[in-house]
Amino acid sequence: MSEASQYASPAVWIVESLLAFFILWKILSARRGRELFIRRIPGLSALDEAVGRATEMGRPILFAPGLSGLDIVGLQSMAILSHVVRKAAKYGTRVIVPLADPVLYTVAEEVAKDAYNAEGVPEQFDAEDIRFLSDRQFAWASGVVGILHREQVASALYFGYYFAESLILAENGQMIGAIQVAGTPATTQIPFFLASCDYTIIGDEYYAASAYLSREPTLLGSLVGQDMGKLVIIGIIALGSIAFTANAIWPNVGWLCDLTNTIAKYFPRS
Amino acid sequence: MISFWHWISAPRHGWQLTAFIFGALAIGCGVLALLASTTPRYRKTLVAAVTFLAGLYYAIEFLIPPSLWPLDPPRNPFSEVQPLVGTLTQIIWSFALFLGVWNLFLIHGRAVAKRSRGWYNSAAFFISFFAIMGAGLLKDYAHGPVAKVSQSVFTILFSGFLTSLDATMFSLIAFYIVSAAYRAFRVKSLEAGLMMAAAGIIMLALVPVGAEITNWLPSTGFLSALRVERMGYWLLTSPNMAAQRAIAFGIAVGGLAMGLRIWLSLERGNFFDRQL
Amino acid sequence: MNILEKLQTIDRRILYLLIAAVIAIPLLQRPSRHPRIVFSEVKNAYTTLSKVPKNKIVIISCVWGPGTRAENEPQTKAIIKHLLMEDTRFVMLSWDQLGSQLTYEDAVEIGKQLGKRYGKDWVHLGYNPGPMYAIIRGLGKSFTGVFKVDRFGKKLKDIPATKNVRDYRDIGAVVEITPSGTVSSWIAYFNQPYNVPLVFCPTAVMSAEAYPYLDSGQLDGMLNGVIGAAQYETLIGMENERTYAAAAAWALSCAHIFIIVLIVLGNLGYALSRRSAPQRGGGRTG
Amino acid sequence: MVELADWIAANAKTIALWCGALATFAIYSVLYAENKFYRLFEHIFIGLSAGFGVYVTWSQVLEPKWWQPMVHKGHWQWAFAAVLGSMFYFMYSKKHAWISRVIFGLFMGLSAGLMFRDFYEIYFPQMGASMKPIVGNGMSFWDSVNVFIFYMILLCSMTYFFFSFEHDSPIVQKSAAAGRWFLMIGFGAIFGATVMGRMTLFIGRLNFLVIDWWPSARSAWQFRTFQGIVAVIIVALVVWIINALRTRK
Repeated sequence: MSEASQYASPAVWIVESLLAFFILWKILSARRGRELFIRRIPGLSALDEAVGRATEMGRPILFAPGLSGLDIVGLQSMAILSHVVRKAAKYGTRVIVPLADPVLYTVAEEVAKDAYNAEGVPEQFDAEDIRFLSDRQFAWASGVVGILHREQVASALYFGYYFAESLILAENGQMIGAIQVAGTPATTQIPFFLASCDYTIIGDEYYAASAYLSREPTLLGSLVGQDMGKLVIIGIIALGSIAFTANAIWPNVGWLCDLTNTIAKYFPRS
Repeated sequence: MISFWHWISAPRHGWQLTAFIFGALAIGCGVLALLASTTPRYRKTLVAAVTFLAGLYYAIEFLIPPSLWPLDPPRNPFSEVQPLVGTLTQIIWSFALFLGVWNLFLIHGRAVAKRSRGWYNSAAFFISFFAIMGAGLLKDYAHGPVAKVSQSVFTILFSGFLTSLDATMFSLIAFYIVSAAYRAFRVKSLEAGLMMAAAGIIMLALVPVGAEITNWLPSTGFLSALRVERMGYWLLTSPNMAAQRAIAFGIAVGGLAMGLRIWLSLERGNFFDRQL
Repeated sequence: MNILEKLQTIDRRILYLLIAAVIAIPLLQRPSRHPRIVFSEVKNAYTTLSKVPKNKIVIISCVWGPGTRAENEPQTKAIIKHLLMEDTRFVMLSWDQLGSQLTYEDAVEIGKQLGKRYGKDWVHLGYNPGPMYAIIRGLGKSFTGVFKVDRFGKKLKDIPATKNVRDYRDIGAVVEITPSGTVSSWIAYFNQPYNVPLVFCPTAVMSAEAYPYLDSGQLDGMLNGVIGAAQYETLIGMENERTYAAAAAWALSCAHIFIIVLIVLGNLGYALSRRSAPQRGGGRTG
Repeated sequence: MVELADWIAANAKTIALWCGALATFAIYSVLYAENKFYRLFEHIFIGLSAGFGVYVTWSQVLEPKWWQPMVHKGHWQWAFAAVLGSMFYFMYSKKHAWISRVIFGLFMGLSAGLMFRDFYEIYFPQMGASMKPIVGNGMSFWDSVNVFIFYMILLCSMTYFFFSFEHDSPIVQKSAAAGRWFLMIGFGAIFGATVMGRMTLFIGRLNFLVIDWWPSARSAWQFRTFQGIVAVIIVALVVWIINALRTRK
């Protein structure tokens, strides 16, 4: 392949500018106040059921944002925390939030306080329930295990960026019979949550869940723009597949060969 | 203009070199002082401008091929300076490697100073930090018996303690998998059952014993498809490949969206602005 | 509480001792028998590296450190041994501070076994902090523009193995040995733009996500964890040697069977306990 | 003093072996219970890796590629790199933390700018490889079935991750549900691969203990002093376990 393939071809300009246009168009229109639709993912019903069960049994809820710090994943976990706290505040159920990042800890405290105020029960906010345990992976995990067993929580919710400590938490949540719902974009941890939790929100659903709850314009617009981008990709693949199938059936039709060759040139195949 | 450039880029020696270095540092500090004095209103635009221009470099380097540049012979000048950009970013980036050390010194320094609970662990942190750093530097720069002792101390600290501590810490996860396998992995739904079945077949197909288990099946013909390594390998190369590609396309578009949001500083109203 | 329910509350430390015993046996026996089945992506990796022309070098990019040494070191040693046996020159670079020392010692050890000399047959460029995108992008345009000295500070222009390496045209293949998702940097900034073959040696965790790139040809071969290393050893004529990779392959066999049995037993106990006490939870301790 | 230096130098390899075994047992002691021994070695680990990081960064990056060209070869312009590098550290200053955002913004901008090339070089070939002819030139029935399965799984799995329209039409609902099922196979593959990877890490440690360290321990067993040390360690262990069990009750 010649030097040319390390620079953008016309196909790149068309496809990438189309994708970039959709994403920026939707973000900017969302920021100008236009209402964008995001469907309610089934995981949120599982989350509400977990909170409901805790209020029935009158036992606290654990909300663990994993090792995420002050990044996109951590901030969206805070949007889900706010939803959980507001739901739990209606029935006076405690929400315990163990954190592994000192900066996210301050954000979590603010989020919890605002949520209780929004529900009109500021006195329910207990600073003791928002705890910074440790920034060391396994030290944080063993701290959370201590909380699970001491508080005998009814529901354990894991939302954020997780590494291998997901195993320790899921095992101990299972031992105390808690209903467990997890959500993480970290694909390598999703199988372990799937195998041990009652419901798991997987991959991009994590961003959809927090966008649905927080209605944050940049995130909403980005998700809707990305959906349109995926439709473009599916369209390209469908066209290519039809062209190659037709070429395979009628191999010596002139224009079909040219079409498939151009496609193969712009979408290189081994 | 060219001669000024030659004058600037010519290497210096002796006292001239020292003067030029301190001159450069002085100019640098001046720019930093200027930066420090900018009013908060311009700070956000300055950071957004720096981010945009930095992104523009690699965008143009890719998006505009040589044929479109009005240069003879046709070339993309941004690609020509790639090696220099590579080296520059490498050096500036390596200055950031001491950030973590600074943070650790703050935490453990405070623990030792206040004699808080477990302060001796923080003391052990400092001792091992300076022991291995000292042994490393001494074995390179000292001579005679000092170099020899520090070489053996370095070997003991590095291939003795450090590599074993790192490897053992990482291997703890295997134990958590074993206890989770017995006490946490519960098939509570059909989909979890499907995942565990696929995982089981693939786990057996990857290891040599998988081939032994179904070795009694014929190796050709229809029945051969039921051999563990065949089933596992088909799962990996067909359904798993398609599912991973579907996830990859989601990451592709997500990466483009994330890149645009960072490049154009569209992340408003949260942690990006907290320090501005 | 019937047998299986009692079994459920086994102390986890007993499980730890069991797994240690299950794995120690094959390690002690040190079987020389290598896996019989060699996956096609391992064969492709072998043929890719065998076809590298002698006037070109191979870049071995090591991102691993002691943490994943158990998986990545046997891969590194198998690749080094194969290249040295074929008299193909290679350049090693490490993106991990600790891995830089280990990868150098591995190459020295195998070089000694095969009578090969540093500088003539292979070179180690030492630790490279990154960022990977800038360095790999610069590498293609001019190798010596980015890498001027080896790990001892000696100029690459004065070292026989690398003195006439200018840019991507002098690089026959890249081998990426890594515990993290760094191969996309090589695909995007070097191997795909300049059409240079790329062999991928991930830790097993990263292997499942690589199959789409094997299907599209962006990866020319893959060694999946220590099993991939054991299969590669079979291809380079080590199938009767008592190596760590072979012993690990059989130890993994035992470990996988043990874990599958644990999962089945755990679920049996869980099913029985649900039938006898159907209401959820109830705060079982223990 | 010199004999001691020679003795250490001569036996550095064996001493390193024993330190490795001691470190391995110290970290594995956390599997029994969180204890002081483990926490001490965890801090030693953090100290050693940080200290080694500083040593390697200076000796293999800054010294040969920045200090040497600047001081020995006279390229004084490299001094500006130190000024830019110092900007990272403003994040620790209360008043001027925002200056670190400028240098972080530079690096985030650089990596963001690569998104166009990333998308082309990584995902255009993925789209190309997904354009598989379903029937035609010499494709057997099973080949067509395999390609059909590929398309079904790819499209259903992608449908699952659509969020901007309601899954109300039955086709979309069914394919999204099927998509989650097919994704389970993908996650099953990740599950199996992850288990294999993590088990290998423990195999590596056990191999070190059983193959590298144990023979050296067996040969040390003949020395009386060594037997004494082992006896002391065993007694200490027993006392600690009894103490731990009593406090737990």
